[in-house]
Amino acid sequence: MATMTYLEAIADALRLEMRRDPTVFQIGEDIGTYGGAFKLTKGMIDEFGPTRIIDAPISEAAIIGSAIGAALNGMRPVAEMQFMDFVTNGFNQLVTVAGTTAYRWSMPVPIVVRGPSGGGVGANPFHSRNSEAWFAHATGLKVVCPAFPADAKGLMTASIRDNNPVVFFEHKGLYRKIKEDVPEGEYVVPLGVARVVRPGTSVSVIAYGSAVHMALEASEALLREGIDVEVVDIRTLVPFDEETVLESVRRTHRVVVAHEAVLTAGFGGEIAARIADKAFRWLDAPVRRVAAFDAPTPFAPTLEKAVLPNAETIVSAVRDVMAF
Amino acid sequence: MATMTYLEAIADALRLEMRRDPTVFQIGEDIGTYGGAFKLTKGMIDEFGPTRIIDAPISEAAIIGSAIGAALNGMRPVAEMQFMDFVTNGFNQLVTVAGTTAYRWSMPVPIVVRGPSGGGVGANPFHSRNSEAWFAHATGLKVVCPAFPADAKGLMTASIRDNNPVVFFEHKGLYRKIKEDVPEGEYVVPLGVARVVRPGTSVSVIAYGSAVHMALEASEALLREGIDVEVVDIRTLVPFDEETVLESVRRTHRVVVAHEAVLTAGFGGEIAARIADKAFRWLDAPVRRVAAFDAPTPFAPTLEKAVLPNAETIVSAVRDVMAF
Amino acid sequence: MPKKSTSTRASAPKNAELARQMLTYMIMAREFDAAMLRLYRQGKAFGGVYSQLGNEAVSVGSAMALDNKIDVLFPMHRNIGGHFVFGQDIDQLMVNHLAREGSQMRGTDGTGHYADPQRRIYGNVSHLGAMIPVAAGFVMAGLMRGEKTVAMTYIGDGGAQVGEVHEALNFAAVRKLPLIVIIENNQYAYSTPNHLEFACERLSDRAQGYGMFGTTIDGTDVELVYQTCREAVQRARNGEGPSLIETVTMRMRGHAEHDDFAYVPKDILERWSTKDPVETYISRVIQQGIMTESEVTSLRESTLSTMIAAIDRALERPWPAAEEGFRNVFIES
Amino acid sequence: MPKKSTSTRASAPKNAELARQMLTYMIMAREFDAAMLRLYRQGKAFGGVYSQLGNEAVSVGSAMALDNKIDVLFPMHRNIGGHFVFGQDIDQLMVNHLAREGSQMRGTDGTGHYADPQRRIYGNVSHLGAMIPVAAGFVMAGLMRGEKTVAMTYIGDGGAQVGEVHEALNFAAVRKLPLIVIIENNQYAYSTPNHLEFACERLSDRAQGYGMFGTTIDGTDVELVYQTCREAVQRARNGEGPSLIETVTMRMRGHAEHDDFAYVPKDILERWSTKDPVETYISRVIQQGIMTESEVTSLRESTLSTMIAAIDRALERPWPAAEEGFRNVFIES
Ligand SMILES: Cc1ncc(C[n+]2csc(CCOP(=O)(O)OP(=O)(O)O)c2C)c(N)n1
Ligand SMILES: Cc1ncc(C[n+]2csc(CCOP(=O)(O)OP(=O)(O)O)c2C)c(N)n1
Ligand SMILES: [Mg+2]
Ligand SMILES: [Mg+2]
Repeated sequence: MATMTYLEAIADALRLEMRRDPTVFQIGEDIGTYGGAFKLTKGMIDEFGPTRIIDAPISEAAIIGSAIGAALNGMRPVAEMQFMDFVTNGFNQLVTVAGTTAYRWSMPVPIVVRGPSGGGVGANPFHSRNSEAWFAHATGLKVVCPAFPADAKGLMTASIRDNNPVVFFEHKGLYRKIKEDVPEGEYVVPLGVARVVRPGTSVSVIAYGSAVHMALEASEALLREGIDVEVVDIRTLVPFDEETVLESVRRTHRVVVAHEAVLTAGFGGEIAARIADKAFRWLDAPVRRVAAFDAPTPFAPTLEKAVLPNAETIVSAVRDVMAF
Repeated sequence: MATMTYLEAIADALRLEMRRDPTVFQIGEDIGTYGGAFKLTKGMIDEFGPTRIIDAPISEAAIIGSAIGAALNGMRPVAEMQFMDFVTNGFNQLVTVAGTTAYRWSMPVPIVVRGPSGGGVGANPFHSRNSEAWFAHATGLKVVCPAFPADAKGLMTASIRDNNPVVFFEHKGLYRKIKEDVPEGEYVVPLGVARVVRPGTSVSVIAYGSAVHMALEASEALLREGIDVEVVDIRTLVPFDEETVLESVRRTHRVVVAHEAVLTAGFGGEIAARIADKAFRWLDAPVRRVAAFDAPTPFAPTLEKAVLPNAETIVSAVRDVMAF
Repeated sequence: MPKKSTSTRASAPKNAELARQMLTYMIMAREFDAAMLRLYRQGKAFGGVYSQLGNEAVSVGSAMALDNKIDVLFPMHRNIGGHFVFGQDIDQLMVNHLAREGSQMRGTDGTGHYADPQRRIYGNVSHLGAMIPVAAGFVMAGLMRGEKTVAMTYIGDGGAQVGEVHEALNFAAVRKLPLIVIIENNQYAYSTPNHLEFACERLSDRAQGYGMFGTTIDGTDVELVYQTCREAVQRARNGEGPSLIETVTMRMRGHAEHDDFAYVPKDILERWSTKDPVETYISRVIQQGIMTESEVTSLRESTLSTMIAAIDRALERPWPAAEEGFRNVFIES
Repeated sequence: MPKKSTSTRASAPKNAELARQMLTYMIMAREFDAAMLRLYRQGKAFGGVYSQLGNEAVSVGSAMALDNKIDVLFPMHRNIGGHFVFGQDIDQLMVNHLAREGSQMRGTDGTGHYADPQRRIYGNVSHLGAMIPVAAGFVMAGLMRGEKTVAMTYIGDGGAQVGEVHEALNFAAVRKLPLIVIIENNQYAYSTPNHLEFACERLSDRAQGYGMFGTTIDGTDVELVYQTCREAVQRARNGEGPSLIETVTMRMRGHAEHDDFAYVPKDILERWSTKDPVETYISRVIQQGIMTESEVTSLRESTLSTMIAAIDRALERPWPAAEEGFRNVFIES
């Protein structure tokens, strides 16, 4: 075990997989000499050289598209979006090409498209988006949203080894905020397995990414009120571990679904809908969602704090479903 | 009243608004002399000339982007995607620029991006996508999915007059399939108002676009079993008429949500989640969804029929919730 | 002999064999179209029928310039000739095209969109230009492993305006990738004439803006296409980077068969009909004594009946089983 | 006098006035940077601080070439000079930049992203190149109404590789739009040097591929920038379509202030320091007797204190009210 930040854990996974498998390479803007906008790939060009750490032109479609092509020719590329927001410029490559190739050609497209997403750090509307739901709705793409350093490492390893395209959302607010013990060396967390990060008996909070931390913070406050929250971190949106979620709800009978992305048509709707369908008879209260207000993520801290969810909004949602 | 197909009704709205308002113009690929891939704009270039019916290069980002710019300069452009699938090439313009401008600049961006979407007609994975949920999750974009000729006309008129960007999904399978009486002359159906297209007492089916017709067909079959289905056509996803939906569910106590788009993270999840939250105490059965299997829309008719929803899949979902 | 070619490496007898091959493939492409058109007229076609009438010299000449043991083809919707050059079995082609049981795409897609990795053919998607970055990445991977694979791909005079084409060409130039992009300028993009698609004189003028080799050639002359592409392949193989070749032709039918192309002035079609790439090459080959007129006639006839028979066999097959629709959204590893 | 300009319409006294104005705006841009840098070092800046050190001649010279009564500016992140040329009040600028109460963006965004329609300034978004199609559409709308509005916009040597830039340039050329696109080649895109961004000799070589006017000029010479842009404006106004102008400069600081730009070889910075656009223009203006050294010194000093005072006033304002976050996602009509 070694203590690592979320960012270090991701870098560790990348480095280990590149050492282990010569077909793994990375491509992105400023990831070489500069080491990436967040310094996540710092030093990697020294170890792996410019052939395997490729500083690309500002061309997200070419970055993702060339990764797809390289994957069709035996490689396992990892493509960085400098900010996940810019994936909108390579959107067509991901949803039209990457997400349909297995279905059409029965050929693997083992690419990972990764990068910092999310708000709460005073970036601006164009450096804060949480867009995971788009890709969950695209077919043929796996979608990963880790909340902890160890999971980030293990899920990154699994994503690189997966034979399908994976969109890997790193929350930039978590990069340096949390440290934890992370297994050294090879470490795999399989995609599609949720994790109960805090067992509880009163109510389930189903969350992912930054919202898991809001939920944990909320559960401490709620414990003082005698509410024992179970926090389930789904970790991967696609594939979705429905059973762990339903199992939790069947035990607690009450549920709040939380994510940082905007509410409407977010992945929380999917989770809530599955619960309302498949755990209906166990529900003792409405399924409540906590999410961002339907707006771009604003820049000024007063506004950003107002529109994004946080521990308090989860606390009040939980109180609501407990009071029902 | 005049009998019109869905396609004719949309064309009628476009023509009337262009006559009425000189700031309205259209831009798209092959919409001029050729009259569009589906002949929807046929003859318009003769009436309005090539300045207002602009045959654009194959550049979806330039088409949508220039529409945004023209809107900022006082016009009301209507941009056609030859198939809605190709909006992925102009995705960034819609979600990054169009959908955030009002919020940032307090300036109206009155554009309509319209085009044929949906499957069931033996097109292929790249000519059949239902992508409305992406835009519903983007913030700042209105999303319209008409199911009937009269609604298509009235909603198109409202969309053109709206001061916000509207993404208008026309179901290509409906273009020439259905005819109905459509009000002649100016006709507006306000955005954000759902419609009970078939009142019923046993169960609510909440749907939009092609799924409304599946639901109507299903309700005929179900009536023979003594199940009286209420079909609610939400018509616009954003803004969403929550009250009409909840009101229906409060009366019937049972609900099925249906759309042609793939299930996971589709707009059906949003609808189901709102019902599971706000109509929970009225629900007598799980909220079931009917949607496409999570795959690209396949080409061969056997496969396409298998993965897309239809009247029978709605029938069996309704039976399930009735049997609960 | 090619009009504008600069050099030719092939010796005379080898040239004769090459000419015979090229003509054979062009005739295959032409008769494939004829067979599909017949199917369309019988109301039996499913999906769009995109004729390549007028483009045979481009698809055949360019694919012939590759080494199909190491190079790869990323064809477009008017490049069926290249499939033949790369050894596609006609029955398999028809089954894929018509999406019947046994298709490599299992019915998930049809027409020329499929990949046949064993034959080094990587198909298309509908979104124009989307496969050019992919082709670039394919050969980039080859370079990383020290391989000499060259990729040949295509885009139309309309599709060349797509943003991804720009990103891919620039990317290929920066990384000196062995990629050849042919812009098939057949005067129209669906109904849209050149002057509404672009305003430059020649689409190959864009090459300079990427720092790559560019040229515009007559796309009806198969030997010129072949020679120009050979040189591009040579440069690519030598590490001299990508090439952009504009081939000038005329789309002699509608965008697809549902389109009556009334928007094309008749005199333009008449002018171009004298430059039919198959007919002119037949004349040349006969003139040079490589084949006789009756050899050609019987080749055309037998090719057409082969195509029709293959279509009939494909049509006898059922549609793929419905269950296929639920498989392979993800590759299970 | 501009080195490479072909003609000059302004008479001598008018030229002196023009020079004085241009220098004033350049000094404003320079001192704006100095004030923001000071703020950054005090740890009081919020969001990225993007210096335009080295780009003053481009932003001022190009904006000066427009008629700010009818033309529009679509600036980028290193074009603060243009805001001054277009009459932006310094207090308002600071309030917008620092996203305080009273900002035109209500706190929803900061830096130079805002639009000020009254001053005919249309801001930016972060996604590079995304506003070029928008600028094209803006002037297309003007043309439809018979107006003569010209739009001036900018993109970096890195951003020029974005697909949307290609689509917009081609679109503008096809429709002969009065659009001027300046490629600010400041040698780096964040940490990425030119040779990893593109492989052409000059980025203006791309103009020919669109069928538009293109040229590459020294971007440190404000009069040359002005003159080149004047001619482009003239052409645009006359219906001769868009222009692509590459201005060659050096980004004299990091991408933003958090970046120590260690990746830039020191000798390159030294070489370029002799070509500082503000310093060289000051010398020229003094040499020509248009201003005296002490006039310039006091102009710089007073400008800096004006900037600092405006920043201080902006910082005294509270952040915008939280409620603003919930407003205007849609325009209520
Ligand atoms: C990105 C995109 N936009 C629109 C279309 C619809 N479309 C299909 S083919 C076509 C015309 C293509 O013209 P061109 O590129 O010249 O090729 P050609 O068919 O003439 O060979 C269009 C507009 C598409 N397939 N992809
Ligand atoms: C589409 C897109 N991709 C990536 C980024 C991240 N990014 C912001 S500025 C920048 C470098 C820009 O370089 P250049 O275009 O040369 O402009 P400069 O900053 O040098 O003036 C990058 C990569 C972005 N803003 N937009
Ligand atoms: Mg064409
Ligand atoms: Mg730069």
